[in-house]
Amino acid sequence: TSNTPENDAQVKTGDDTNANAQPGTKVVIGFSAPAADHGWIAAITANAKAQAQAYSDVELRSVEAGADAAAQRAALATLISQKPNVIVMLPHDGKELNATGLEAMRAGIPVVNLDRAFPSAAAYRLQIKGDNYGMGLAAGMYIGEQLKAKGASNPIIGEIPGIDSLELTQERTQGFNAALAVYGFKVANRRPAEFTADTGQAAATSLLQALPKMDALWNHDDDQGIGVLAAIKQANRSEFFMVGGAGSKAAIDAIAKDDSVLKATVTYSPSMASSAISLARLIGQGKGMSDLVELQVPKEIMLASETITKENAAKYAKLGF
Amino acid sequence: MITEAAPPEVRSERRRGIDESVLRNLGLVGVLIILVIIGAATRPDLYSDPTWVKNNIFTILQQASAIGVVTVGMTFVIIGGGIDLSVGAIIALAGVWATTLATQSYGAGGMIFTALVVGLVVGLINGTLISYGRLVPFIATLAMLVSARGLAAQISGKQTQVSANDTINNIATTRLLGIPLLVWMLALVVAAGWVLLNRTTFGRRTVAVGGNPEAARLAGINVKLHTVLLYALSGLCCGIAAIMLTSQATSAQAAMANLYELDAIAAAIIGGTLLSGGRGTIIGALFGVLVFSTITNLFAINNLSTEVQNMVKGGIIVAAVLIQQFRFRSLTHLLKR
Amino acid sequence: MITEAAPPEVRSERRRGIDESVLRNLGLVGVLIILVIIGAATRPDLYSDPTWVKNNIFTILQQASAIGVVTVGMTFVIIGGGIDLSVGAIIALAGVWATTLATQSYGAGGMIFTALVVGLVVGLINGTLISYGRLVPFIATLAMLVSARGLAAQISGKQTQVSANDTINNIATTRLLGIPLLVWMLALVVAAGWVLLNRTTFGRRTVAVGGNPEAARLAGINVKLHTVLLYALSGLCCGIAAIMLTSQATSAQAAMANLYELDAIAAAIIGGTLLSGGRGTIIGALFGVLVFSTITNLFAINNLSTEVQNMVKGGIIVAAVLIQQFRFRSLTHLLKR
Amino acid sequence: MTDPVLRLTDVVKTFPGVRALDGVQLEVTAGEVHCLLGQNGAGKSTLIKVLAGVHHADGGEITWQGEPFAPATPQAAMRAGIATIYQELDLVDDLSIAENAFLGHEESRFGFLRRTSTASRTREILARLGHPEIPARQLVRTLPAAGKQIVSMARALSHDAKLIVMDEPSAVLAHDEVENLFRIIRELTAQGIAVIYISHRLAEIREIGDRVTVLKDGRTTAANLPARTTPTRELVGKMTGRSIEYVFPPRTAKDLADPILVVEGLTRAGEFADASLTVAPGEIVGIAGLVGSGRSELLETIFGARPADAGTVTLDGHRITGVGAAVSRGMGMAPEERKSQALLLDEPVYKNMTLASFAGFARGGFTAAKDERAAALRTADSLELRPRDVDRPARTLSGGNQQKVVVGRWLLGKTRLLLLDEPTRGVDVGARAELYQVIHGLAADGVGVLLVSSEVPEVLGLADRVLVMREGHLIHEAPADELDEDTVLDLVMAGSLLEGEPA
Ligand SMILES: Nc1ncnc2c1ncn2[C@@H]1O[C@H](COP(=O)(O)OP(=O)(O)OP(=O)(O)O)[C@@H](O)[C@H]1O
Ligand SMILES: Nc1ncnc2c1ncn2[C@@H]1O[C@H](COP(=O)(O)OP(=O)(O)OP(=O)(O)O)[C@@H](O)[C@H]1O
Ligand SMILES: [Mg+2]
Ligand SMILES: [Mg+2]
Repeated sequence: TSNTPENDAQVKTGDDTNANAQPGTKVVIGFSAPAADHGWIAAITANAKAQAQAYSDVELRSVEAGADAAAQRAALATLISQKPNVIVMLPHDGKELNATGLEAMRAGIPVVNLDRAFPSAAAYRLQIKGDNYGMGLAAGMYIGEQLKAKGASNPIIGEIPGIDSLELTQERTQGFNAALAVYGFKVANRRPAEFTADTGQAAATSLLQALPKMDALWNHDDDQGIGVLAAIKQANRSEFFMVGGAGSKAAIDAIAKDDSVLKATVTYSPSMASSAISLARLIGQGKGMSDLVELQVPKEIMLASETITKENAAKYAKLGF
Repeated sequence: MITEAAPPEVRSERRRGIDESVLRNLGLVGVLIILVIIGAATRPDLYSDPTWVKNNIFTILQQASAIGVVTVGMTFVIIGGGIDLSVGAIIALAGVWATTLATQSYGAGGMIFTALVVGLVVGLINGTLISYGRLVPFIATLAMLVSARGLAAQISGKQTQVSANDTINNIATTRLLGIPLLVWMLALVVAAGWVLLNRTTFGRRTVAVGGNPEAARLAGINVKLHTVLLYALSGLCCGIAAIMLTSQATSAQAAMANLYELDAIAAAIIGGTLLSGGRGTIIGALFGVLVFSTITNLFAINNLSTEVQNMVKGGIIVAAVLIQQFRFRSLTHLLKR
Repeated sequence: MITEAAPPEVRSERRRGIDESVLRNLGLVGVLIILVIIGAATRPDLYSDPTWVKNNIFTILQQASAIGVVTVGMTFVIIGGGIDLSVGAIIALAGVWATTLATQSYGAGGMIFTALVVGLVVGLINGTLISYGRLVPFIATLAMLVSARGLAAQISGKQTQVSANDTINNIATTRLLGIPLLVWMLALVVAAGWVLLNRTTFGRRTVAVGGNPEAARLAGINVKLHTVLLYALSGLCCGIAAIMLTSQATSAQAAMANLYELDAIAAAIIGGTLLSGGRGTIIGALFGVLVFSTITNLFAINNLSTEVQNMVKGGIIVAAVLIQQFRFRSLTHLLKR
Repeated sequence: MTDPVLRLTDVVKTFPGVRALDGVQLEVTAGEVHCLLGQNGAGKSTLIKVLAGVHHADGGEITWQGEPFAPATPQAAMRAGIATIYQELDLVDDLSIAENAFLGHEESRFGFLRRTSTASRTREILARLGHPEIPARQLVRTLPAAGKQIVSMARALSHDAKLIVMDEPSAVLAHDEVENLFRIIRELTAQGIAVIYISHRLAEIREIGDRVTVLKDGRTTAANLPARTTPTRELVGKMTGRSIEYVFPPRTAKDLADPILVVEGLTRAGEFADASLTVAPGEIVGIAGLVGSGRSELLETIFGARPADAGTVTLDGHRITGVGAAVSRGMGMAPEERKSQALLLDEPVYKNMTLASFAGFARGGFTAAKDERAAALRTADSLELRPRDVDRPARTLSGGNQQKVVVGRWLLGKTRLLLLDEPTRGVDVGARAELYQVIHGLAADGVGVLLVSSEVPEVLGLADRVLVMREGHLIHEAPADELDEDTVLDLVMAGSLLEGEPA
């Protein structure tokens, strides 16, 4: 998430004991993720490419999908016509690309859906999801616990989500609200940003102005969090603590150093792209996951959202993106 | 005193007058051909397969269909001296409204009716604000953009609404005489737009209202009412586009058709419509849309990364306009000699 | 033959001429006051604290600072008969370029210099394409928008680039005589813009070039060169804004300043600038920007949800323009009697 | 005489700060040509706009065919049978001639145009106007100003009108075209249609007019004078409140120095060819010719506003290749079309006047508005600008006063060679005399003047030397006192572009 030159992707390197790591039949994997000038999406694409590199039997054909669902549909149409063995896609919007998933499956190409679910189960072979609701839940739980420990009775909690019209944002907010409700707390003010640092700064500035005193703040995204933290510094505020989201390297470093209001972040890791490529390879070769009894890869996998704090930051340092 | 034949200059004047718009369009056809040649040169494997080529043409046309319909409406508004920044938002509102569970319960007819009426009504509001509220079109439709997207988000609860109606969803997959239904719809709207602009009093008055509003008023045209109708027409086109897009995505959401306003305005202008009003062609606007969707297609088959795509796209747009101008100027030069 | 004293009408005419733009601005001040009153009425708890109110004013001004600087440049371009859709993209490119590790190694001076030069050069390219390439401004700057954002993404590797330079980052926190540095910068740019437009030959040429380019040309003004300078000016303002934004966000990225073009154009037009060129005021544009950032502030302190915010915002914009027109018309009416 | 079809009593119309009409009386009878005479800004155009439903009178009474009449919209006036040819061309450039003629009352079936019948009806009207050669389906954009004026007339004739109002229809027409216009007017009046005719050319009024009403400062100062017999002195007196002793200042003998402007073999394909001429300091050179003979194009090319295909222009020995060079070397041009080529309509008069010279007033890039305003006021005085207010927007000036602003622009600053294209178009008699004085004054100060005018007497009266242009060629050159009007007309008339070559 920063302009540090070494940008090591999250890759699972094969260990020799795993039979699945041995080269098998060649698999052509088609890959498509939306274009976004966002660290998380950039990391998704980078991870997928790096993981494919790690296998000698995988050829990755990645098609960039422009700015919206329509563009991605067009890109996938050309991809399907090239008949890859498996398609891995992070759809712009699961519902809007459901028809494309169905089309590929009907053409006999197994589809691995990354992150944004298709409503129709026939539209995918495997679904790997981050847990948006769980992410909100984790953030809410952390904040609830901390505030309860401080004995706050009627705390003022702020929230800075990302693009508000996205469903994933809605899910995160729902999870957050559900967790706070457990403690009898609720959000006092919510100012959406757009997943970028400059909008994060603007949203946070507004929020801080609207809440002259605050106890806790959840910012959904560490990338926009750069701006949020800047705004907090500019407003000279420190009476509250903040929880981030996604788990960027910069955020994890800041938590470890413990020199700002940022005390924790809840993960939503782009490492799912690496896993998706590994599993797509197995699907293409007709293999299962070797630790499981089943002969085939399961249909759905949901990553757990983990909470990174000062205590465990060192462990996660390598997973930051 | 008077001879029957027009003096030679006068006739050449006239030939040139007709050639102006035809040449412009020819220029755009040239740009399209160049784009296709680049496609064939970079991906000979794909272009050597005739079935693929045929399908690719349909893909390009289908991609162009919704934005093409919007551009027809936009072209009218711009020729009439206005601008409509709310087209994307109208599509979103119409699409979302048409796919609420309540609307879907009325079936395909109810959904289509809803989309069209929502588009029309929003267009009428735009037009009324501009004509009778005397708001600048830019501001009025910008305000509408913001409001309509907000209302769409409210109605949809910020969720993507899935269309469960097969009739609607099948619009995007049906073919008629081997040609996709969406392409037929585009063709129909373009043809209707052409006739409306060039062969009806409404169209001619549109040119007058945009070209010289004072003259239009002095000639007894109700400029305000006409302006309202222009925005209503644009809204109606958005309603049609909303159905087309909803069918393609089998769903609608508040953020759909994002920035369509920019694409539609750009296509109209590349097609030779004056942003200041009073001049424009429907066929040119169609070519403008096709240039954009062919560029997108070219990028897709060559799998350019988004950032390279964007860097190149700006260059292609500039080149396209320059080619068009070059052809235009040098040819009229030849004709003049 | 000629009487020495001007007839009485003459003087009243002149008074009215001045009142027109002043009244428009007064209208916007009225709108601002109404917005503040609504704020105070809905959140008396906050507004009863003078320190908070002072801070709030600074917050509003700081939020307005970067877009305000961009709007000054945009106002010049529009008055000069053009439009610049690439401002947001120029900010992104300048910001990203200024925060690469290589640039940061030259320190704050190097970063500022880079941002300004990038802005200026992109502006010069815009202007050259438009003046000498004869591209329509809308298309040329739209192409630049796409290309510059693409290049910014390429340079940044689509990553958010953090500024490690404290001098830059401190711009957003420094205060001078109790007033934030960003506000001083905005004030300076607005003042310079006002002088440039109203008191210099450059400003006079701008009005002439936008009002009637043919007349300007026949009066010996180098219209093409002047047009280039206008876009360069806008680019330079974007470079300044890039520094301001980078300092505020302590980082830059390819998607920053998204849709600033729409905001800047809207602010200029609300402030009384004619989209067709030839007329406009810098002070009005500033008020336009302030109206928008005050609306955002009002929404924030009342914790409105995004969708309600948007629905209401469109209405407020329409109401603001209507109020302004109403005041304007009724007051001139009173003056007439 | 029969009962008047139109009667205006005490009509008042105010604009913010101006009483444009301040008690106008007018009566027009069927079948007569009623001329309106008045200085620039007297209120003539305002008056006819009230009749046409464009403006609404603030007071007074209008009766039309015996009924009280107050048209709310232009449409209402047209329906009542009043058609208008406006002073400013009111056409839509991107519509065809036929579409312009029938704009607002198109021939249509279910909203679809009947293009063939529209075109043939337009052709009929054009033929009636003496221009069967103008193609009805051609875009108006391609027509020169004179052609557009003919389309405006065609539009008026396309209505079934009982009164046709013509606001300076002859301003952009050449001699032969005016004859044509008069023929039409006679046809109309023979059918009992009344015509209100506005012109600043007294000769025209004498030829076509029946009765004259004179306006001054928005008031009727004389009504229903016989057009043919009222002495000029009386008409001018009622208009201006003073008498004009002479029109053209007496020519003085000059010893001419070497030419300041030398044009050699200048050519633009399709417009003019091989034009060579010189102008000496202090000399006034006039170019006579018909509309469409290419005089404007020649002037604009000399000025550097159009690139030449061949030939050279030198000013004081320096090649002129562009407007910038021309202006900085002291050349100035007052173009033909004031609205599209010269004026910033929303800007105050003084800024329009100093458009070419504000940089000269400026100090270090900062403009000196006070000096500019003062200089503009001086020019306004010498040209009799009415009202004498340099702060009002140019848009609110009457047509003739706008023309004065355009010419006045080049009286400021250090102009050494002045190109004037139809400088007196729409300017009233009094102001015209002032303008002539000013031009002579300039020449006396050593400024060279190259003048284009469609009014032959003006060229002959004002110039020292006359060039005659026909179809893009300079065909004759002679000192002005060796030519008379008939000779020039004969030279010029050998072929008018608008009419085509004689077979
Ligand atoms: N829209 C307007 N707003 C303000 N003043 C106006 C407007 N139109 C005309 N006037 C003023 O009304 C007066 C009469 O103008 P009008 O155009 O009727 O003169 P005119 O007799 O037609 O002159 P000309 O011979 O120059 O055409 C002038 O003083 C003019 O400045
Ligand atoms: N009836 C016509 N139809 C089409 N083009 C014409 C017509 N008459 C003239 N033109 C074009 O206009 C050009 C010259 O017109 P213009 O009227 O500017 O000449 P001019 O001598 O300056 O006349 P004036 O200044 O009196 O109007 C010619 O090159 C010719 O091509
Ligand atoms: Mg007049
Ligand atoms: Mg001419």
